Amino acid sequence: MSSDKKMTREELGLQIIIFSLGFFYAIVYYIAVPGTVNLQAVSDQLLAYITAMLTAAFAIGVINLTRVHVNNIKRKRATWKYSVILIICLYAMAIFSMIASPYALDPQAAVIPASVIAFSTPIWEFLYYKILVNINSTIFSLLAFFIASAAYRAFKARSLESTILLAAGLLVVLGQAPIADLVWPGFGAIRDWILAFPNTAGQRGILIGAALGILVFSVRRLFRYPWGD
Amino acid sequence: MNPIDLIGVWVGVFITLMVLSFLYKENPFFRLAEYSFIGLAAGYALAASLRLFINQALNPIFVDGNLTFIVPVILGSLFYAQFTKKYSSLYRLPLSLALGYSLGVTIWSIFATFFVKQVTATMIPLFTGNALTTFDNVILVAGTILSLSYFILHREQKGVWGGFTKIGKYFILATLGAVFGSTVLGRMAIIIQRVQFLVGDPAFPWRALGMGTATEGAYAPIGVVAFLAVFGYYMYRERKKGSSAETASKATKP
Amino acid sequence: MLVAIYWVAKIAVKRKLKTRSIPGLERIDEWIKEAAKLNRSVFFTPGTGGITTPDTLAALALLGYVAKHCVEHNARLLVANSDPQVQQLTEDLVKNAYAKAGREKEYSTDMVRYVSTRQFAYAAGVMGILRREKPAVNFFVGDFQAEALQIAETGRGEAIYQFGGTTNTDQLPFFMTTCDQTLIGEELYTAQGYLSSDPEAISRLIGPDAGKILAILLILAGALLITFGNSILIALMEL
Amino acid sequence: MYLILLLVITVPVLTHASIAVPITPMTRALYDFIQNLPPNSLVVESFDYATSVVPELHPQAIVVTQHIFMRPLKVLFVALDNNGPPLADAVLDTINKGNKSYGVDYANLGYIPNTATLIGMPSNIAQFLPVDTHGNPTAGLPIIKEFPAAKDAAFVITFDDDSSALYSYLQYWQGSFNIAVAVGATATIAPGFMPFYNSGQLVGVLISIRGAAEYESLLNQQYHCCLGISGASSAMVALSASHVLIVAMVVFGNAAYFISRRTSKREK
Repeated sequence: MSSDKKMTREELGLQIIIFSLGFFYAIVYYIAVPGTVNLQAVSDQLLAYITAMLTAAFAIGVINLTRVHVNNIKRKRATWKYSVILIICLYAMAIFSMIASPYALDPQAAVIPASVIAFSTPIWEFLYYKILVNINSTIFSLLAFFIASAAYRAFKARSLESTILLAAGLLVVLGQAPIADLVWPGFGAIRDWILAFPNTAGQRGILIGAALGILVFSVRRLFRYPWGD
Repeated sequence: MNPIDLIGVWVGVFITLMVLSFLYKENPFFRLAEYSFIGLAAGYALAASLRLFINQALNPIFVDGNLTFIVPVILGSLFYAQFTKKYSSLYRLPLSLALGYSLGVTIWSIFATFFVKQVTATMIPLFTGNALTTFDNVILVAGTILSLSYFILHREQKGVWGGFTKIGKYFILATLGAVFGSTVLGRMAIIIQRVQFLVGDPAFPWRALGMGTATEGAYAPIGVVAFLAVFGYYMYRERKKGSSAETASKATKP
Repeated sequence: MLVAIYWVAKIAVKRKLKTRSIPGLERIDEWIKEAAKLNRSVFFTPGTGGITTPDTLAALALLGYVAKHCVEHNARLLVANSDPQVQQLTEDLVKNAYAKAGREKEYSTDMVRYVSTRQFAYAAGVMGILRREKPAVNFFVGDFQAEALQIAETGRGEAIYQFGGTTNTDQLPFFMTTCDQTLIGEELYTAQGYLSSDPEAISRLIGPDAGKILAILLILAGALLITFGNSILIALMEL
Repeated sequence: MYLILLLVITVPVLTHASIAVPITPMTRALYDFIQNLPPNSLVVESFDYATSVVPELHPQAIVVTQHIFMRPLKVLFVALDNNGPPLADAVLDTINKGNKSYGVDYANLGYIPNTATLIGMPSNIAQFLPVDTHGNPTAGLPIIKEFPAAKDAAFVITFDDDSSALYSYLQYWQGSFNIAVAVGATATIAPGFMPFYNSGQLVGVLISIRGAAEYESLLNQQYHCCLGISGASSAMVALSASHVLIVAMVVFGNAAYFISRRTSKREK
């Protein structure tokens, strides 16, 4: 991370690219000189190129996964049987998604026969809704258990600091349980107040601080990006 | 009743319980769900990003006839250079372009949206004539300033200054406690709906999640019982294996 | 305004000011040594952000440091990624760390693993890695959403040393409650300055500090002005 | 501990126990606003959530849509998340549509692919969203003939899971065209919206499944209907129970902590 290290020629070239593009996009929204080149239009066009360039990397992730798991299977590593399942799921889903999902390549059935699409649609729907959506939701729902155990462990009045965390957390939890409001309506009001004032103040402090850190960090990266340092 | 939806419900129940079994311990059922999920997600993402590539890069060339888009496509293909041995660092070229762009936009937007907006939003009257709102506003302004002061690094947090930063830290902790507390609500909503699914409750949005209708859903508990039987058998075998391994190791000991 | 920040920074650099420390940074090295001694791996993940997310880039800078020390102490490093381009960058970083020590041969492709772009598939993968491989240290620093607590609680359950950091205020509480050390908000960006212990890097931290003082003064002035019914500062800022 | 939590949730779900839900001011504000909209106003509902947060936001979408359909209002459905359009269709399947007909009183315009479209809609809907989700040309729909530009909308509500949708509507629709905005939010992001509600920029905020339950009971108070339509009310007992469990666990944990600390002190 030290900046005294010499850049190689290749790195220097890349740095010039990073700097010029970064500088351009940092200021383009501030300058609008009437009558000259429309910088806004240039920046939009450039953005379209960059987006197109990034979309070209669409298969990187799949290549990585395939490499790792085919390797697992070849060397019969401990979890190789699961790797076989992963690879099958990956390519089956890719094929059916290209035929029948909202991202289908040929939704109008111009090249792919309509019968193939009709055959694939229920299979894709099964893979997507019955399997993928369910795993996704259930992994999400694990958080309910984790948040409970985290609360149990972390909300302890060890010091003044942890007591504040505990108090704010518990008051908010109480304020949003419908039953607590029935016991004493004040809980809801306290929760709303905590969220509206102390919470907003703390969030702003964190956000303003972070914004400045990000700003300085990004400007420095314009001058030197540490490739593999 | 639709038999495919019925099978779908049972498959969904099995999968749900396979994932939940992780809470007990890491086991082959969870691993199966984990690996198939990663596979399915990657396959779906491949189709989605291929579609995006066609829309953003190929359509401009082949449909609109804008040949300049060939340049970004060639640059983008350099990302794949990393998989070769000889030219692996070529991928840095397109990446530099993307990095330059994103750093520039960050520099521009972070200042406007985070710094200026948050600072101006905190410029509120410190005295309003109403005791309650005056108190609220003072808390907001003082809290923002104090929690910001906690992040100032060029001064050791001692003495009066240390007192300020300490109160700032308290504000930050109160914020984190509040966010923690309010997140509990959402997480509970999600597990409640999972449970509604497992017991086949008609209140579960069967239609919205593509799980057929409540008619098929009502049979979900059968899936739960079936899974518990399978999982129980697995645990029984594990225990037996464990105990036999134990006796074996005892036997070898002199 | 930028000029004002620069100007305050200039003054501050001249007067060499003492800095407060960020707790926990100095223990990174210790933890890595400990991991090597226990013959367990060191786990690092930069979260689910892409290369356009500042938090991710800050995390990569920290990875550079961690990788260097892992090579130095012979600890096995394990990196898991969610974004394909971040995967490319991290591969490069780790490979280079080995190359610099002249030990390219020890680098293997399964050290840096791509898991999934999909949030919860990534979470499931990381949870699986933590439970199966039981690393000694878990660095999860960068841009995280809901998956943060899944990773954190799993790590906690395996009694792994945890080092977290993010600027996302929605997730920060879960870092604070499950990690042994957390970089809160801006500390994620200033951390590298400390790690590189050269005086020039630390003096560079003065920039953000000057900005903070400026922000405090602006808020105070603006709030006082508006109390007396004058909103000129707000109008100026919104220009 | 995990098992207790599962039990505490499962029992109320199985028994369908119910509980009266106190109404928070933010929910009431939204309800009153929709109740007092002048007849024949245009409302836009934006479905900006992914399937993973269906538990939190789908019930809200159901109750709000039901309310809008019970009043003489016209409504357009859009989505800033590509999961949105089918979710809007699912909502329409769930609710009682009364005598409203597609194309005249409501239409599902589908996914808004980019910010340019969002910015363009206030001036011309048909130009930026040429077809609806049924494949009809939007320009031919009676509702679009009546309201060709979204700037004529009286109100937009976004069901939002990552705050970007709300910020877009605040910036491009409210900032430029002064359209009233409300949000149905997940519990995680809702705290961040409090400043907007307090400053009057938002006419109301629904917080997660609880907001939906409150709204459902408001509908029930006025129209004596719709109880249980969204499934939110029946989740309230389980929700209360799980919250109480967490509080109890924390109290118990602290008691244990203090006792152990006291005994360890004595040993010294």
